[in-house]
Amino acid sequence: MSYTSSEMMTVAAARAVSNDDICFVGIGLPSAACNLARLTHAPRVTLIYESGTLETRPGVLPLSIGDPELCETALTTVAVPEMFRYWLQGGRITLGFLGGAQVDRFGNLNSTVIGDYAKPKVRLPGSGGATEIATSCGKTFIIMRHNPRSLVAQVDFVTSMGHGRSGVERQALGVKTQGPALLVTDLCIMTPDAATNEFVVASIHPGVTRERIQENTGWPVRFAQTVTETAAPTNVELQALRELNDRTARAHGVAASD
Amino acid sequence: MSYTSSEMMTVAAARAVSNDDICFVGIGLPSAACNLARLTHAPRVTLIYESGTLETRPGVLPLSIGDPELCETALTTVAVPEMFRYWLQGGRITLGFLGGAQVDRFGNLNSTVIGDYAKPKVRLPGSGGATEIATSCGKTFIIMRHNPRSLVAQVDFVTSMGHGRSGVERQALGVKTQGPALLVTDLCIMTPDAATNEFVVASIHPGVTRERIQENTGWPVRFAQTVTETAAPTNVELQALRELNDRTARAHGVAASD
Amino acid sequence: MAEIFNLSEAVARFVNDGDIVAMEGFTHLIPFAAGHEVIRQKRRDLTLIRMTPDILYDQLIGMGAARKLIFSWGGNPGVGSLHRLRDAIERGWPRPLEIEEHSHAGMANAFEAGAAGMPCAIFRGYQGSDLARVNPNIKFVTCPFTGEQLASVPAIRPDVSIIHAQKADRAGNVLVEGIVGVQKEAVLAARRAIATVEEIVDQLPTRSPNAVVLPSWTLSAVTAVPGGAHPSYTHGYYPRDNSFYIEWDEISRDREKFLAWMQTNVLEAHPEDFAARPPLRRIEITA
Amino acid sequence: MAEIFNLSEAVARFVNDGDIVAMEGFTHLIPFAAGHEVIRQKRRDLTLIRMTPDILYDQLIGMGAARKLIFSWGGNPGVGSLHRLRDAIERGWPRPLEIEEHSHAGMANAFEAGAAGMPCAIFRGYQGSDLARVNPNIKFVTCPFTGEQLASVPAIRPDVSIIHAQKADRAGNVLVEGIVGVQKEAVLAARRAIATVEEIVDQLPTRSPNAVVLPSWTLSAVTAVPGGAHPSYTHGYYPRDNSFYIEWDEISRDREKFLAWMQTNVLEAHPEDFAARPPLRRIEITA
Repeated sequence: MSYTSSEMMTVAAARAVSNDDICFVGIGLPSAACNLARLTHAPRVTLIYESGTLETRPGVLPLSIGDPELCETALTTVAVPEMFRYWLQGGRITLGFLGGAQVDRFGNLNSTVIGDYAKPKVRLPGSGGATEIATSCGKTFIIMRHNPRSLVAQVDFVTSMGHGRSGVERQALGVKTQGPALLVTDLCIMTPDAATNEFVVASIHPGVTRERIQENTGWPVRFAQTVTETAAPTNVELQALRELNDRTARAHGVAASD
Repeated sequence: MSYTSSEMMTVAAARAVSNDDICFVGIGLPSAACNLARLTHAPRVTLIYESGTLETRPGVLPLSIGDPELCETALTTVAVPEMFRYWLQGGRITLGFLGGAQVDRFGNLNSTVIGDYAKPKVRLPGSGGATEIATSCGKTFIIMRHNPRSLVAQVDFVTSMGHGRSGVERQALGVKTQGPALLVTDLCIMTPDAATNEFVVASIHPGVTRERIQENTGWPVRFAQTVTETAAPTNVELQALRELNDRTARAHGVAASD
Repeated sequence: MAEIFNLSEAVARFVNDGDIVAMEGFTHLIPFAAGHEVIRQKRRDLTLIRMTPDILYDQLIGMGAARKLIFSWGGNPGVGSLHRLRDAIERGWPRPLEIEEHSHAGMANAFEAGAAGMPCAIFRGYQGSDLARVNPNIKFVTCPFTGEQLASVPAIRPDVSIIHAQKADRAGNVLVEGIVGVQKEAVLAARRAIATVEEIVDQLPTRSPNAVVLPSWTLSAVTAVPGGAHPSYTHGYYPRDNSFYIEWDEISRDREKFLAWMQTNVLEAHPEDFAARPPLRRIEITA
Repeated sequence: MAEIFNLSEAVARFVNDGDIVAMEGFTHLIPFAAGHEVIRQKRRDLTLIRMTPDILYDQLIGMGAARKLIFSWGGNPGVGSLHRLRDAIERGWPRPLEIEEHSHAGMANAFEAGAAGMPCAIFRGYQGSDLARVNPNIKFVTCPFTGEQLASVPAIRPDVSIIHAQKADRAGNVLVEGIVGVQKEAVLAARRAIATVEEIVDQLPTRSPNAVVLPSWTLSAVTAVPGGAHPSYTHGYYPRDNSFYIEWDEISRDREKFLAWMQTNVLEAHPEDFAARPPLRRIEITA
């Protein structure tokens, strides 16, 4: 089956989610990836949305973080202060999924402003849960479309710390969690270098060239010693994703994962 | 109708509770007084027990702070951390009822030890909610049997601050709530002197002499300029209290108010 | 003790110009009808607080009701930007908007601290984030036992909080169910509080001994406004009107179009109009 | 992820000599059956934590299982003293007992902080109380916004917490209802947690979307022990056995009588014995 680069990205992200993960799920790309994992190889993965829904099993992708579907299919629903104190800060979440407008090579994310904070060129929605998801989850996965406006040399604002502006600040601050462990885009998969914490290309999606990755990245890209080719989406994966998107479109009149 | 000094004490305490009060109720004498108020002149009084039961209407007096009756007749039941944070510390409670093993003239209460803390003569149950009830409720009423071992010159341990060891510490610490506003015993009613915060006798129960009060008090007792005689319990009050005690005895095999 | 008012009386009595106002609702139970009444009564210079300001706050800000916004995520959920919010921040239209920006954890802890009568909250947060650099209300304190640096934010104490909920009984006790967000904290943190509800019933259902119920004496006013959360939803009553959230993107992009829509649908409308607005529940589709 | 064990396996595997142990239950849902199993397995040098140590902790202390008690109210509720606790504190029998004493507010905040992964809690407490003088774990910190002095206590982080609850499903998710105390916080604050339940069902009831449910992955072991809270009670199952609380006063006054009772009713008994112990519900009497 043929597939789009968006589908490749979602499938690649979904594969990184395991049955043992307890995921703090954001709306959009992370939600599609986590639910695809649940509907394919990780049926026992635990999904948590910051609206307070614990162990939710939505049949369609939620349009907002607090859709009725999330609460109706959850084990239980807790208040938002409890969600952030007991469940996120309490260290119960193994995996946080984050996106943003900009990411740098050290996994620092900006979802606040483009330009200067006081005189923004573009005002973005802001942190939401992201600032503490980045430091309280066991590790974080980042999922973003690959282009030079998104993968930048310097983020305009650090909403959520990855490894810090120079890759060492996270450790210096004594943050105990792992931080950014994976960056999945529509072109490739990056993982942090063990020594420098810089994202390096670990796997390239089928048909994508190293040059195209560099052209779409705002910093000089490094490639791992062994770079693999990402396995193309299987028919099973594609079918599950497309059915999920179809159900979602029928329910909302819009495809929430796109 | 004839009555006991215990009944006089409970009735006198109940009369001080109003329909507008939101009461944090302790087990034993406070619980009997608050429920008697609810069953007589203050049907709309709001009773809260530290076990988390909001607006409870027990038909019998609870034997413990967490009896099923309290939860079954409550508007709702919250977790204990919420009870102490949102409801008590949050300033929602107008009136706290306290007892203890010892009280001094400034309303400081001891429910921790008789003797030295490290080598106690008698180890008492301890604070429970009392320490913060004493500072977080709008005001507190104290109810205790009147004898020289209980109304003492110096408490052995300040579990719950009244006005402080010399009557001025409460204000000096910046505590905003009123503190001890009433001491009801089986002999009399005391209220704090406006200038010194010392409990002075405001009303004497029928048949009790000033000498008997002094003999049973561990400090030189002062009497208000105008001391009234406490009105004897009415038939309505006595009947309500006795029916409550009878129901309680039948339910528990023990009279919880005595 | 909550009295049962109609909505316009409740807003007239309890919401003043210059107030610090929290209209809460985490995607669910957003008090649109009450917010529209605030707009109709032309309140000004409000400091608006909300974790997730969305369309309702976009409307208030676009109508010039607010001088300041305290928030942690400002967007049209699942759709994109709030154009009126952006226009106010980026271009000062219709008036400049001061912002105080937090993370969700910061706001949730600040609401919790407000409900708990505390002057501040402490939590493990804002580590390495530039938010701590731009917001002077984010400070750090030292744990007296471990020496760890912990973030601290001031408690949120609104002059008035406004929520929407499922049911009230005739005494004014209010039941909230489903995604309960920070509504309870918003009410308990506030000096005054208004709840709109779908219906007023003789007795609240007793499904669970631990149901989220706000006692009457925590509220100033309770008023029945069926459909009052539209276009958000009320669990057990009607679903979210997702198509309106998408339409709003178009309506709000243009100042004139926005003003025309507000004229027809808010200024010339009434609380009773909400009853007819929620969409019918779509057929359930499960995986 | 909770596995479904029998009680003796669960205690053997998850409770060790020297552990910090919280067996919580605020009058309701006290895990007596599990506590008795800890006594039978002869655990030693435990640090016992509980807001309201009552008969169960009197039994553990009287059998010499504990070296330290962290608590805020130690009594036989509605009856009087705990004689074994007093004997340990006042006369060191059967071994000296170290105590760390708090108020309920202090303990409740410390459990909350433990569940929240914090190193400490802050709250408005211990003002003017001698507890702050005798307990070095009560400190004061300054609010960075108002300058107010606030009390601080270290978070409670048990090695293992043990609770009793109404129901679990076959995946090990546990429902707690009624007076829920600090049980949820005790479980979430602990490294390991054991829940005994009245019954294991195919599916938890869905009375309320906001029911207090502990997900399976917050627990180490779940085990069905019908009647396991006796002589305390399980809301919806059986009432409190008030007469036993009164009898305990007599049993526990005398060391020999206590030891004889423990021999018969604990050391030679089994978890299954609890099923027959709860009293029938008395006829409801309402005012």
